[in-house]
Amino acid sequence: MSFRTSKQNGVVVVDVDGQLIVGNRQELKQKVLDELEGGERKFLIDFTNTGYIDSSGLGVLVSLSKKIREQGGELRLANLNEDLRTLFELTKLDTLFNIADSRDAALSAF
Amino acid sequence: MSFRTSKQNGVVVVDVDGQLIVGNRQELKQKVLDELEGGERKFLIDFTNTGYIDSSGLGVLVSLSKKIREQGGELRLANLNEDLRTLFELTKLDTLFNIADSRDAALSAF
Amino acid sequence: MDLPDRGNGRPSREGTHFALELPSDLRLIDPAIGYLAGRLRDYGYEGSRLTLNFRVGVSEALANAMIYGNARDPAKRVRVEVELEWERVSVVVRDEGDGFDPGEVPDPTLPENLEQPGGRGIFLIRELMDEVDFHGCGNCVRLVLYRQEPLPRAS
Amino acid sequence: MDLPDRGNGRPSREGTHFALELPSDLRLIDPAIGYLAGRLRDYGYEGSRLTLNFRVGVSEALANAMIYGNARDPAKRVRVEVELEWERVSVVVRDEGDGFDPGEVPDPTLPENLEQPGGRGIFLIRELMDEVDFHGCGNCVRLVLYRQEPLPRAS
Ligand SMILES: Nc1ncnc2c1ncn2[C@@H]1O[C@H](COP(=O)(O)OP(=O)(O)O)[C@@H](O)[C@H]1O
Ligand SMILES: Nc1ncnc2c1ncn2[C@@H]1O[C@H](COP(=O)(O)OP(=O)(O)O)[C@@H](O)[C@H]1O
Repeated sequence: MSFRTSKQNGVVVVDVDGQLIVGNRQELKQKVLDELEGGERKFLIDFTNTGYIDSSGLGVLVSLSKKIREQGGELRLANLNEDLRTLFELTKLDTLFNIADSRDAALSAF
Repeated sequence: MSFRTSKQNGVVVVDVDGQLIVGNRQELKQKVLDELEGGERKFLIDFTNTGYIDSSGLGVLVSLSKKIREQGGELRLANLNEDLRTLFELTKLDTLFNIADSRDAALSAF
Repeated sequence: MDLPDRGNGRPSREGTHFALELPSDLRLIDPAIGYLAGRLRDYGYEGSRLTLNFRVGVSEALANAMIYGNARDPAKRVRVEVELEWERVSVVVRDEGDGFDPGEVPDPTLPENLEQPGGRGIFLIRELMDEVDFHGCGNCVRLVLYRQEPLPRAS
Repeated sequence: MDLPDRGNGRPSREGTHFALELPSDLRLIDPAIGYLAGRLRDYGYEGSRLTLNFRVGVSEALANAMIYGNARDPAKRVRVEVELEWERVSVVVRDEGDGFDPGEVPDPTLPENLEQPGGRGIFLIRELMDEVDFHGCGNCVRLVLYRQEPLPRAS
Protein backbone atom coordinates (compact mmCIF):
# COMPACT_ATOMS: atom_id res chain seq x y z
CA MET A 1 0.00 0.00 0.00
CA SER A 2 1.33 3.40 -0.90
CA PHE A 3 0.24 6.92 -1.83
CA ARG A 4 1.38 8.82 -4.89
CA THR A 5 0.89 12.56 -5.10
CA SER A 6 0.96 14.65 -8.25
CA LYS A 7 -0.27 18.08 -9.29
CA GLN A 8 -2.69 18.59 -12.17
CA ASN A 9 -4.22 21.96 -13.13
CA GLY A 10 -3.61 23.34 -9.65
CA VAL A 11 -5.16 20.31 -7.97
CA VAL A 12 -3.22 18.00 -5.65
CA VAL A 13 -4.08 14.49 -6.82
CA VAL A 14 -3.44 11.58 -4.48
CA ASP A 15 -3.54 8.01 -5.80
CA VAL A 16 -4.21 5.39 -3.14
CA ASP A 17 -2.55 2.11 -4.13
CA GLY A 18 -3.74 -0.85 -2.07
CA GLN A 19 -5.69 -0.48 1.13
CA LEU A 20 -6.63 2.65 3.02
CA ILE A 21 -6.96 1.24 6.51
CA VAL A 22 -6.06 1.71 10.14
CA GLY A 23 -2.47 0.57 9.54
CA ASN A 24 -1.60 3.28 7.02
CA ARG A 25 -4.21 6.05 7.14
CA GLN A 26 -1.92 8.41 9.11
CA GLU A 27 0.41 8.49 6.14
CA LEU A 28 -2.34 9.77 3.86
CA LYS A 29 -3.49 12.24 6.48
CA GLN A 30 -0.01 13.66 6.97
CA LYS A 31 0.62 13.94 3.25
CA VAL A 32 -2.57 15.92 2.63
CA LEU A 33 -2.17 18.10 5.73
CA ASP A 34 1.38 18.99 4.66
CA GLU A 35 0.09 20.13 1.27
CA LEU A 36 -2.72 22.09 2.95
CA GLU A 37 -0.20 23.78 5.19
CA GLY A 38 1.90 24.54 2.12
CA GLY A 39 -1.01 26.56 0.71
CA GLU A 40 -2.76 23.99 -1.52
CA ARG A 41 -6.57 24.18 -1.48
CA LYS A 42 -7.83 21.78 -4.14
CA PHE A 43 -7.52 18.05 -3.48
CA LEU A 44 -8.58 14.98 -5.39
CA ILE A 45 -8.21 11.46 -4.08
CA ASP A 46 -8.29 8.86 -6.82
CA PHE A 47 -9.29 5.32 -5.80
CA THR A 48 -8.66 3.57 -9.11
CA ASN A 49 -5.99 1.35 -7.57
CA THR A 50 -7.51 1.02 -4.12
CA GLY A 51 -8.34 -2.36 -2.62
CA TYR A 52 -10.54 -1.75 0.36
CA ILE A 53 -11.18 1.01 2.89
CA ASP A 54 -12.06 0.37 6.51
CA SER A 55 -13.82 2.59 9.05
CA SER A 56 -10.54 4.27 10.00
CA GLY A 57 -9.85 5.05 6.37
CA LEU A 58 -13.32 6.56 6.03
CA GLY A 59 -12.64 8.52 9.23
CA VAL A 60 -9.50 10.04 7.79
CA LEU A 61 -11.37 11.10 4.66
CA VAL A 62 -14.08 12.72 6.79
CA SER A 63 -11.61 14.65 8.92
CA LEU A 64 -9.48 15.72 5.95
CA SER A 65 -12.55 16.95 4.13
CA LYS A 66 -13.51 19.03 7.17
CA LYS A 67 -10.01 20.49 7.64
CA ILE A 68 -9.76 21.37 3.96
CA ARG A 69 -13.20 23.04 3.99
CA GLU A 70 -12.20 25.06 7.05
CA GLN A 71 -9.34 26.50 5.00
CA GLY A 72 -11.70 27.39 2.18
CA GLY A 73 -10.56 24.46 0.09
CA GLU A 74 -12.27 21.43 -1.39
CA LEU A 75 -11.75 17.68 -1.40
CA ARG A 76 -13.16 15.52 -4.17
CA LEU A 77 -13.10 11.76 -4.63
CA ALA A 78 -12.96 9.87 -7.91
CA ASN A 79 -13.05 6.37 -9.38
CA LEU A 80 -14.74 4.45 -6.59
CA ASN A 81 -15.36 0.87 -7.63
CA GLU A 82 -18.62 -0.90 -6.83
CA ASP A 83 -17.45 -2.07 -3.39
CA LEU A 84 -16.36 1.42 -2.41
CA ARG A 85 -19.62 2.93 -3.63
CA THR A 86 -21.54 0.44 -1.52
CA LEU A 87 -19.37 1.33 1.48
CA PHE A 88 -20.03 5.05 1.04
CA GLU A 89 -23.74 4.38 0.62
CA LEU A 90 -23.99 2.14 3.69
CA THR A 91 -22.36 4.80 5.82
CA LYS A 92 -24.25 7.61 4.03
CA LEU A 93 -20.89 9.25 3.36
CA ASP A 94 -21.93 9.52 -0.29
CA THR A 95 -24.03 12.47 0.89
CA LEU A 96 -21.03 14.19 2.49
CA PHE A 97 -18.49 13.85 -0.30
CA ASN A 98 -18.29 15.12 -3.79
CA ILE A 99 -17.76 11.89 -5.73
CA ALA A 100 -16.90 11.96 -9.43
CA ASP A 101 -16.99 9.08 -11.90
CA SER A 102 -13.60 9.89 -13.37
CA ARG A 103 -10.52 11.89 -12.63
CA ASP A 104 -11.21 14.23 -15.53
CA ALA A 105 -14.78 14.86 -14.38
CA ALA A 106 -13.50 15.68 -10.91
CA LEU A 107 -10.72 17.94 -12.18
CA SER A 108 -12.89 19.92 -14.56
CA ALA A 109 -15.53 20.54 -11.88
CA PHE A 110 -13.17 22.32 -9.46
CA MET B 1 5.97 -11.64 -5.77
CA SER B 2 5.56 -12.27 -9.45
CA PHE B 3 7.41 -13.33 -12.57
CA ARG B 4 7.53 -11.40 -15.82
CA THR B 5 8.67 -13.09 -19.01
CA SER B 6 9.87 -11.39 -22.15
CA LYS B 7 11.89 -12.35 -25.20
CA GLN B 8 15.08 -10.54 -26.17
CA ASN B 9 17.37 -11.60 -29.05
CA GLY B 10 16.01 -15.12 -28.94
CA VAL B 11 16.49 -15.40 -25.19
CA VAL B 12 13.62 -15.94 -22.76
CA VAL B 13 14.19 -13.40 -19.99
CA VAL B 14 12.43 -13.91 -16.68
CA ASP B 15 12.31 -11.09 -14.14
CA VAL B 16 11.74 -12.24 -10.57
CA ASP B 17 9.91 -9.52 -8.62
CA GLY B 18 9.96 -10.08 -4.86
CA GLN B 19 10.93 -13.36 -3.29
CA LEU B 20 11.81 -16.66 -4.93
CA ILE B 21 10.89 -19.05 -2.15
CA VAL B 22 9.09 -22.23 -1.26
CA GLY B 23 5.69 -20.53 -1.55
CA ASN B 24 6.04 -19.52 -5.21
CA ARG B 25 8.93 -21.39 -6.79
CA GLN B 26 6.60 -23.83 -8.62
CA GLU B 27 5.25 -20.91 -10.60
CA LEU B 28 8.71 -20.03 -11.91
CA LYS B 29 9.48 -23.67 -12.61
CA GLN B 30 6.29 -24.16 -14.60
CA LYS B 31 6.80 -20.98 -16.59
CA VAL B 32 10.30 -21.96 -17.66
CA LEU B 33 9.41 -25.59 -18.36
CA ASP B 34 6.52 -24.48 -20.57
CA GLU B 35 8.89 -22.34 -22.64
CA LEU B 36 11.39 -25.21 -22.80
CA GLU B 37 8.66 -27.51 -24.04
CA GLY B 38 7.68 -24.83 -26.57
CA GLY B 39 11.17 -25.10 -28.10
CA GLU B 40 13.02 -22.27 -26.33
CA ARG B 41 16.62 -23.09 -25.42
CA LYS B 42 18.18 -19.86 -24.09
CA PHE B 43 17.08 -18.59 -20.71
CA LEU B 44 18.11 -15.66 -18.57
CA ILE B 45 16.79 -15.04 -15.06
CA ASP B 46 17.22 -11.45 -13.97
CA PHE B 47 17.29 -10.82 -10.21
CA THR B 48 17.34 -7.01 -10.27
CA ASN B 49 14.02 -6.81 -8.45
CA THR B 50 14.41 -9.89 -6.28
CA GLY B 51 14.20 -9.69 -2.51
CA TYR B 52 15.52 -12.94 -1.16
CA ILE B 53 15.85 -16.55 -2.29
CA ASP B 54 15.55 -19.53 0.05
CA SER B 55 16.87 -23.08 -0.30
CA SER B 56 13.78 -24.13 -2.28
CA GLY B 57 14.30 -21.25 -4.67
CA LEU B 58 17.92 -22.30 -5.14
CA GLY B 59 16.70 -25.86 -5.65
CA VAL B 60 14.40 -24.80 -8.48
CA LEU B 61 17.24 -22.94 -10.19
CA VAL B 62 19.45 -26.02 -9.91
CA SER B 63 16.85 -28.35 -11.36
CA LEU B 64 15.86 -25.94 -14.15
CA SER B 65 19.48 -25.50 -15.12
CA LYS B 66 19.85 -29.27 -15.34
CA LYS B 67 16.66 -29.75 -17.40
CA ILE B 68 17.65 -26.98 -19.79
CA ARG B 69 21.15 -28.40 -20.25
CA GLU B 70 19.66 -31.84 -20.98
CA GLN B 71 17.79 -30.27 -23.90
CA GLY B 72 20.97 -28.67 -25.19
CA GLY B 73 19.99 -25.25 -23.85
CA GLU B 74 21.53 -22.85 -21.39
CA LEU B 75 20.41 -20.94 -18.30
CA ARG B 76 22.17 -17.77 -17.21
CA LEU B 77 21.60 -15.57 -14.18
CA ALA B 78 22.10 -11.82 -13.99
CA ASN B 79 22.03 -8.90 -11.57
CA LEU B 80 22.51 -10.68 -8.25
CA ASN B 81 22.79 -8.16 -5.43
CA GLU B 82 25.34 -8.58 -2.66
CA ASP B 83 23.05 -10.78 -0.53
CA LEU B 84 22.34 -13.11 -3.41
CA ARG B 85 26.00 -13.34 -4.33
CA THR B 86 26.79 -14.29 -0.73
CA LEU B 87 24.04 -16.92 -0.85
CA PHE B 88 25.41 -18.45 -4.04
CA GLU B 89 28.92 -18.41 -2.60
CA LEU B 90 27.89 -20.02 0.70
CA THR B 91 26.20 -22.85 -1.17
CA LYS B 92 28.98 -22.97 -3.80
CA LEU B 93 26.29 -22.62 -6.45
CA ASP B 94 28.33 -19.79 -7.93
CA THR B 95 30.48 -22.59 -9.38
CA LEU B 96 27.47 -24.24 -11.02
CA PHE B 97 25.81 -21.24 -12.64
CA ASN B 98 26.84 -18.82 -15.28
CA ILE B 99 26.33 -15.51 -13.45
CA ALA B 100 26.60 -12.21 -15.32
CA ASP B 101 26.91 -8.73 -13.86
CA SER B 102 24.26 -7.26 -16.12
CA ARG B 103 21.48 -8.30 -18.41
CA ASP B 104 23.37 -7.06 -21.45
CA ALA B 105 26.50 -8.97 -20.50
CA ALA B 106 24.44 -12.12 -20.09
CA LEU B 107 22.55 -11.63 -23.36
CA SER B 108 25.62 -10.91 -25.47
CA ALA B 109 27.45 -13.96 -24.12
CA PHE B 110 24.84 -16.50 -25.30
CA MET C 1 1.21 -22.57 -5.44
CA ASP C 2 2.86 -25.34 -3.61
CA LEU C 3 -0.19 -26.71 -1.83
CA PRO C 4 -1.55 -30.19 -1.46
CA ASP C 5 -3.30 -31.27 -4.59
CA ARG C 6 -7.06 -31.02 -4.49
CA GLY C 7 -7.49 -33.67 -7.17
CA ASN C 8 -9.89 -32.11 -9.64
CA GLY C 9 -8.52 -28.60 -9.19
CA ARG C 10 -11.88 -27.40 -7.87
CA PRO C 11 -12.41 -26.54 -4.24
CA SER C 12 -13.60 -29.53 -2.30
CA ARG C 13 -16.90 -29.14 -0.51
CA GLU C 14 -15.32 -30.46 2.62
CA GLY C 15 -14.88 -27.80 5.28
CA THR C 16 -11.61 -26.76 6.82
CA HIS C 17 -10.57 -24.90 9.90
CA PHE C 18 -7.46 -23.03 10.85
CA ALA C 19 -6.22 -20.41 13.28
CA LEU C 20 -3.87 -17.45 13.37
CA GLU C 21 -2.41 -15.69 16.35
CA LEU C 22 -0.96 -12.24 15.82
CA PRO C 23 0.78 -9.62 17.94
CA SER C 24 -1.28 -6.45 18.29
CA ASP C 25 0.34 -4.54 15.48
CA LEU C 26 -1.94 -2.75 13.04
CA ARG C 27 0.47 -3.37 10.18
CA LEU C 28 -0.46 -7.04 10.35
CA ILE C 29 -4.07 -6.45 9.42
CA ASP C 30 -3.42 -6.03 5.72
CA PRO C 31 -1.36 -9.22 5.27
CA ALA C 32 -3.72 -11.18 7.53
CA ILE C 33 -6.80 -10.12 5.56
CA GLY C 34 -4.91 -10.79 2.33
CA TYR C 35 -4.21 -14.33 3.50
CA LEU C 36 -7.73 -15.02 4.79
CA ALA C 37 -9.37 -13.65 1.65
CA GLY C 38 -7.01 -15.80 -0.43
CA ARG C 39 -8.13 -18.90 1.45
CA LEU C 40 -11.78 -18.03 0.84
CA ARG C 41 -11.07 -17.36 -2.84
CA ASP C 42 -9.38 -20.76 -3.19
CA TYR C 43 -12.54 -22.16 -1.71
CA GLY C 44 -14.72 -20.55 -4.35
CA TYR C 45 -15.88 -17.45 -2.49
CA GLU C 46 -15.98 -14.43 -4.78
CA GLY C 47 -17.48 -11.06 -5.63
CA SER C 48 -18.33 -8.30 -3.21
CA ARG C 49 -19.26 -10.77 -0.46
CA LEU C 50 -15.54 -11.59 -0.39
CA THR C 51 -13.90 -8.30 -1.33
CA LEU C 52 -16.20 -5.97 0.61
CA ASN C 53 -18.22 -7.83 3.25
CA PHE C 54 -15.55 -10.27 4.37
CA ARG C 55 -12.47 -8.07 4.05
CA VAL C 56 -13.91 -4.98 5.69
CA GLY C 57 -15.95 -6.84 8.33
CA VAL C 58 -13.04 -8.94 9.56
CA SER C 59 -10.63 -6.00 9.30
CA GLU C 60 -12.79 -3.99 11.70
CA ALA C 61 -12.88 -6.82 14.20
CA LEU C 62 -9.09 -7.22 14.06
CA ALA C 63 -8.52 -3.48 14.47
CA ASN C 64 -10.85 -3.26 17.47
CA ALA C 65 -9.24 -6.29 19.11
CA MET C 66 -5.77 -4.76 18.72
CA ILE C 67 -6.71 -1.18 19.62
CA TYR C 68 -9.30 -1.58 22.38
CA GLY C 69 -8.99 -5.15 23.60
CA ASN C 70 -5.19 -5.19 23.67
CA ALA C 71 -4.47 -1.47 24.00
CA ARG C 72 -2.02 -1.74 21.06
CA ASP C 73 0.44 -3.72 23.15
CA PRO C 74 2.33 -5.89 20.64
CA ALA C 75 3.09 -8.41 23.38
CA LYS C 76 -0.68 -9.03 23.59
CA ARG C 77 -2.12 -11.27 20.95
CA VAL C 78 -5.17 -11.53 18.79
CA ARG C 79 -6.38 -14.98 17.97
CA VAL C 80 -8.34 -15.64 14.80
CA GLU C 81 -10.17 -18.92 14.35
CA VAL C 82 -11.70 -19.70 11.02
CA GLU C 83 -14.23 -22.39 10.13
CA LEU C 84 -14.45 -22.40 6.38
CA GLU C 85 -17.42 -24.32 5.07
CA TRP C 86 -19.16 -24.57 1.76
CA GLU C 87 -22.15 -22.41 2.66
CA ARG C 88 -20.56 -20.07 5.15
CA VAL C 89 -17.42 -18.98 6.90
CA SER C 90 -17.23 -18.23 10.59
CA VAL C 91 -14.43 -16.12 12.06
CA VAL C 92 -13.86 -15.76 15.79
CA VAL C 93 -11.59 -12.87 16.79
CA ARG C 94 -10.41 -13.00 20.38
CA ASP C 95 -8.31 -10.44 22.23
CA GLU C 96 -6.74 -10.32 25.70
CA GLY C 97 -9.01 -7.53 26.95
CA ASP C 98 -11.96 -7.59 29.33
CA GLY C 99 -14.55 -7.92 26.64
CA PHE C 100 -17.24 -5.31 26.10
CA ASP C 101 -20.91 -4.91 25.42
CA PRO C 102 -21.45 -3.00 22.21
CA GLY C 103 -25.05 -2.37 23.31
CA GLU C 104 -26.45 0.60 21.51
CA VAL C 105 -23.60 2.28 19.70
CA PRO C 106 -24.67 5.61 18.18
CA ASP C 107 -25.85 5.35 14.59
CA PRO C 108 -23.02 6.88 12.52
CA THR C 109 -25.38 7.58 9.63
CA LEU C 110 -27.47 10.11 11.56
CA PRO C 111 -26.88 13.64 10.24
CA GLU C 112 -25.37 14.76 13.56
CA ASN C 113 -22.81 11.91 13.47
CA LEU C 114 -21.95 12.00 9.81
CA GLU C 115 -18.92 14.25 10.27
CA GLN C 116 -17.49 12.27 13.16
CA PRO C 117 -14.17 10.67 12.24
CA GLY C 118 -14.88 7.55 14.35
CA GLY C 119 -17.68 5.27 15.34
CA ARG C 120 -18.25 3.27 12.14
CA GLY C 121 -16.50 0.02 13.04
CA ILE C 122 -19.20 -1.90 14.89
CA PHE C 123 -21.80 -0.45 12.53
CA LEU C 124 -19.93 -1.81 9.50
CA ILE C 125 -19.42 -5.20 11.10
CA ARG C 126 -23.17 -5.45 11.66
CA GLU C 127 -24.02 -4.21 8.18
CA LEU C 128 -21.54 -6.39 6.33
CA MET C 129 -21.73 -9.68 8.21
CA ASP C 130 -24.71 -12.01 8.20
CA GLU C 131 -24.38 -12.97 11.86
CA VAL C 132 -22.53 -11.13 14.60
CA ASP C 133 -22.21 -12.34 18.16
CA PHE C 134 -20.35 -10.16 20.65
CA HIS C 135 -21.59 -12.05 23.66
CA GLY C 136 -21.05 -15.77 23.32
CA CYS C 137 -17.40 -15.76 24.21
CA GLY C 138 -16.53 -12.74 26.35
CA ASN C 139 -13.59 -10.86 24.91
CA CYS C 140 -14.29 -11.98 21.42
CA VAL C 141 -16.58 -11.52 18.50
CA ARG C 142 -17.92 -14.22 16.23
CA LEU C 143 -18.68 -13.23 12.66
CA VAL C 144 -20.49 -15.35 10.13
CA LEU C 145 -20.73 -14.68 6.43
CA TYR C 146 -22.66 -16.81 3.95
CA ARG C 147 -21.25 -17.53 0.53
CA GLN C 148 -24.45 -16.29 -1.06
CA GLU C 149 -26.44 -13.33 0.15
CA PRO C 150 -29.19 -14.68 2.43
CA LEU C 151 -32.81 -13.81 1.69
CA PRO C 152 -33.52 -10.19 2.69
CA ARG C 153 -33.87 -9.84 6.43
CA ALA C 154 -37.24 -8.65 7.66
CA SER C 155 -36.16 -5.39 9.27
CA MET D 1 2.51 4.16 10.85
CA ASP D 2 0.00 4.23 13.58
CA LEU D 3 2.13 2.77 16.35
CA PRO D 4 2.77 3.86 19.90
CA ASP D 5 5.15 6.77 19.99
CA ARG D 6 8.70 5.94 20.92
CA GLY D 7 9.44 9.44 22.19
CA ASN D 8 12.67 10.37 20.49
CA GLY D 9 11.87 8.52 17.28
CA ARG D 10 14.84 6.20 17.78
CA PRO D 11 14.44 2.59 18.76
CA SER D 12 14.50 2.16 22.50
CA ARG D 13 17.16 -0.14 23.87
CA GLU D 14 14.55 -1.93 25.88
CA GLY D 15 13.78 -5.39 24.57
CA THR D 16 10.43 -6.64 23.39
CA HIS D 17 8.87 -10.01 22.80
CA PHE D 18 5.97 -11.18 20.72
CA ALA D 19 4.56 -14.30 19.13
CA LEU D 20 2.82 -15.41 15.96
CA GLU D 21 0.89 -18.55 15.28
CA LEU D 22 0.28 -19.52 11.68
CA PRO D 23 -1.52 -22.29 9.84
CA SER D 24 0.85 -24.48 7.85
CA ASP D 25 0.47 -22.71 4.55
CA LEU D 26 3.62 -21.88 2.63
CA ARG D 27 2.07 -18.70 1.26
CA LEU D 28 2.26 -17.23 4.76
CA ILE D 29 6.03 -17.36 4.89
CA ASP D 30 6.55 -14.26 2.76
CA PRO D 31 4.20 -11.98 4.73
CA ALA D 32 5.43 -13.38 8.05
CA ILE D 33 9.07 -12.74 7.17
CA GLY D 34 8.11 -9.31 5.86
CA TYR D 35 6.51 -8.49 9.18
CA LEU D 36 9.33 -9.89 11.33
CA ALA D 37 12.02 -8.13 9.30
CA GLY D 38 10.03 -4.89 9.60
CA ARG D 39 10.01 -5.22 13.38
CA LEU D 40 13.77 -5.73 13.40
CA ARG D 41 14.27 -2.79 11.06
CA ASP D 42 12.21 -0.55 13.37
CA TYR D 43 14.52 -1.70 16.09
CA GLY D 44 17.61 -0.60 14.20
CA TYR D 45 18.69 -3.89 12.65
CA GLU D 46 19.95 -3.38 9.10
CA GLY D 47 22.18 -4.53 6.29
CA SER D 48 22.76 -8.09 5.16
CA ARG D 49 22.42 -9.44 8.72
CA LEU D 50 18.76 -8.45 8.40
CA THR D 51 18.05 -8.93 4.70
CA LEU D 52 20.06 -12.12 4.17
CA ASN D 53 20.89 -13.85 7.47
CA PHE D 54 17.63 -13.18 9.28
CA ARG D 55 15.19 -13.43 6.39
CA VAL D 56 16.61 -16.58 4.82
CA GLY D 57 17.47 -18.29 8.12
CA VAL D 58 14.01 -17.84 9.63
CA SER D 59 12.31 -18.61 6.31
CA GLU D 60 14.02 -22.01 6.21
CA ALA D 61 12.90 -22.82 9.73
CA LEU D 62 9.29 -21.85 8.93
CA ALA D 63 9.28 -23.89 5.73
CA ASN D 64 10.65 -26.99 7.46
CA ALA D 65 8.16 -26.65 10.31
CA MET D 66 5.25 -26.47 7.84
CA ILE D 67 6.48 -29.11 5.41
CA TYR D 68 8.06 -31.74 7.66
CA GLY D 69 6.82 -31.00 11.17
CA ASN D 70 3.21 -30.38 10.16
CA ALA D 71 3.07 -32.33 6.89
CA ARG D 72 1.56 -29.26 5.17
CA ASP D 73 -1.70 -29.68 7.06
CA PRO D 74 -3.13 -26.14 7.33
CA ALA D 75 -5.05 -27.16 10.44
CA LYS D 76 -1.67 -27.67 12.15
CA ARG D 77 0.06 -24.59 13.37
CA VAL D 78 3.51 -23.15 13.53
CA ARG D 79 4.28 -20.98 16.51
CA VAL D 80 6.96 -18.31 16.28
CA GLU D 81 8.24 -16.66 19.43
CA VAL D 82 10.51 -13.68 19.13
CA GLU D 83 12.69 -12.08 21.79
CA LEU D 84 13.97 -8.89 20.26
CA GLU D 85 16.83 -7.36 22.22
CA TRP D 86 19.38 -4.68 21.52
CA GLU D 87 22.30 -7.03 20.90
CA ARG D 88 20.47 -10.01 19.49
CA VAL D 89 17.21 -11.50 18.39
CA SER D 90 16.09 -15.00 19.25
CA VAL D 91 13.39 -16.79 17.26
CA VAL D 92 11.84 -20.06 18.37
CA VAL D 93 9.91 -21.91 15.66
CA ARG D 94 7.74 -24.73 16.97
CA ASP D 95 5.66 -27.17 14.96
CA GLU D 96 3.22 -29.94 15.87
CA GLY D 97 5.46 -32.75 14.64
CA ASP D 98 7.55 -35.26 16.54
CA GLY D 99 10.72 -33.27 16.42
CA PHE D 100 13.83 -34.53 14.72
CA ASP D 101 17.55 -34.78 15.10
CA PRO D 102 19.30 -33.02 12.26
CA GLY D 103 22.49 -34.90 13.21
CA GLU D 104 24.82 -35.09 10.28
CA VAL D 105 22.97 -33.78 7.25
CA PRO D 106 24.97 -34.27 4.05
CA ASP D 107 27.07 -31.26 3.08
CA PRO D 108 25.26 -29.73 0.08
CA THR D 109 28.43 -27.98 -1.08
CA LEU D 110 30.27 -31.23 -1.85
CA PRO D 111 30.72 -31.72 -5.61
CA GLU D 112 28.53 -34.83 -5.58
CA ASN D 113 25.65 -32.94 -3.91
CA LEU D 114 25.89 -29.67 -5.79
CA GLU D 115 23.29 -30.62 -8.38
CA GLN D 116 20.78 -31.90 -5.84
CA PRO D 117 17.64 -29.77 -5.81
CA GLY D 118 17.17 -30.19 -2.03
CA GLY D 119 19.16 -30.44 1.15
CA ARG D 120 20.28 -26.84 1.67
CA GLY D 121 17.81 -25.74 4.37
CA ILE D 122 19.51 -26.88 7.58
CA PHE D 123 22.86 -26.00 6.06
CA LEU D 124 21.75 -22.41 5.40
CA ILE D 125 20.22 -22.07 8.87
CA ARG D 126 23.56 -23.07 10.38
CA GLU D 127 25.58 -20.84 8.07
CA LEU D 128 23.39 -17.78 8.47
CA MET D 129 22.48 -17.85 12.16
CA ASP D 130 24.89 -17.24 15.02
CA GLU D 131 23.36 -19.87 17.30
CA VAL D 132 21.14 -22.79 16.33
CA ASP D 133 19.61 -25.20 18.81
CA PHE D 134 17.52 -28.07 17.48
CA HIS D 135 17.51 -29.96 20.73
CA GLY D 136 16.45 -27.78 23.63
CA CYS D 137 12.74 -27.92 22.94
CA GLY D 138 11.86 -31.06 21.00
CA ASN D 139 9.77 -30.21 17.96
CA CYS D 140 11.26 -26.78 17.62
CA VAL D 141 14.35 -24.91 16.64
CA ARG D 142 15.81 -21.90 18.40
CA LEU D 143 17.72 -19.44 16.24
CA VAL D 144 19.79 -16.54 17.51
CA LEU D 145 21.19 -13.74 15.42
CA TYR D 146 23.36 -10.94 16.75
CA ARG D 147 22.89 -7.40 15.55
CA GLN D 148 26.59 -7.19 14.71
CA GLU D 149 28.60 -9.99 13.25
CA PRO D 150 30.30 -11.79 16.17
CA LEU D 151 34.08 -12.24 16.16
CA PRO D 152 35.10 -14.91 13.63
CA ARG D 153 34.40 -18.37 14.97
CA ALA D 154 37.42 -20.62 15.36
CA SER D 155 36.54 -23.31 12.85
N1 LIG E 1 -12.49 -5.69 21.13
C1 LIG E 1 -12.95 -4.66 21.88
N2 LIG E 1 -12.62 -4.58 23.20
C2 LIG E 1 -13.06 -3.54 23.94
N3 LIG E 1 -13.82 -2.53 23.47
C3 LIG E 1 -14.16 -2.53 22.17
C4 LIG E 1 -13.76 -3.59 21.30
N4 LIG E 1 -14.25 -3.31 20.06
C5 LIG E 1 -14.93 -2.17 20.16
N5 LIG E 1 -14.88 -1.67 21.42
C6 LIG E 1 -15.56 -0.44 21.90
O1 LIG E 1 -16.60 -0.09 21.01
C7 LIG E 1 -16.46 1.26 20.57
C8 LIG E 1 -17.00 1.44 19.17
O2 LIG E 1 -16.12 0.85 18.24
P1 LIG E 1 -16.23 1.17 16.69
O3 LIG E 1 -17.65 1.14 16.28
O4 LIG E 1 -15.29 0.24 15.98
O5 LIG E 1 -15.78 2.68 16.52
P2 LIG E 1 -14.38 3.37 16.80
O6 LIG E 1 -13.32 2.30 16.82
O7 LIG E 1 -14.21 4.30 15.67
O8 LIG E 1 -14.53 4.05 18.13
C9 LIG E 1 -14.98 1.56 20.70
O9 LIG E 1 -14.75 2.94 20.85
C10 LIG E 1 -14.61 0.76 21.93
O10 LIG E 1 -14.88 1.49 23.10
N1 LIG F 1 10.73 -29.23 11.57
C1 LIG F 1 11.11 -30.43 11.12
N2 LIG F 1 10.47 -31.55 11.55
C2 LIG F 1 10.84 -32.78 11.10
N3 LIG F 1 11.86 -32.99 10.23
C3 LIG F 1 12.55 -31.93 9.77
C4 LIG F 1 12.24 -30.60 10.20
N4 LIG F 1 13.10 -29.75 9.59
C5 LIG F 1 13.91 -30.51 8.83
N5 LIG F 1 13.60 -31.83 8.93
C6 LIG F 1 14.29 -32.95 8.26
O1 LIG F 1 15.60 -32.55 7.88
C7 LIG F 1 15.83 -32.82 6.49
C8 LIG F 1 16.77 -31.77 5.89
O2 LIG F 1 16.13 -30.54 5.76
P1 LIG F 1 16.73 -29.38 4.85
O3 LIG F 1 18.17 -29.26 5.10
O4 LIG F 1 15.89 -28.17 5.08
O5 LIG F 1 16.60 -29.87 3.36
P2 LIG F 1 15.31 -30.22 2.47
O6 LIG F 1 14.14 -29.54 3.10
O7 LIG F 1 15.65 -29.67 1.14
O8 LIG F 1 15.22 -31.72 2.51
C9 LIG F 1 14.45 -32.82 5.87
O9 LIG F 1 14.41 -33.56 4.69
C10 LIG F 1 13.60 -33.41 6.99
O10 LIG F 1 13.64 -34.80 6.94
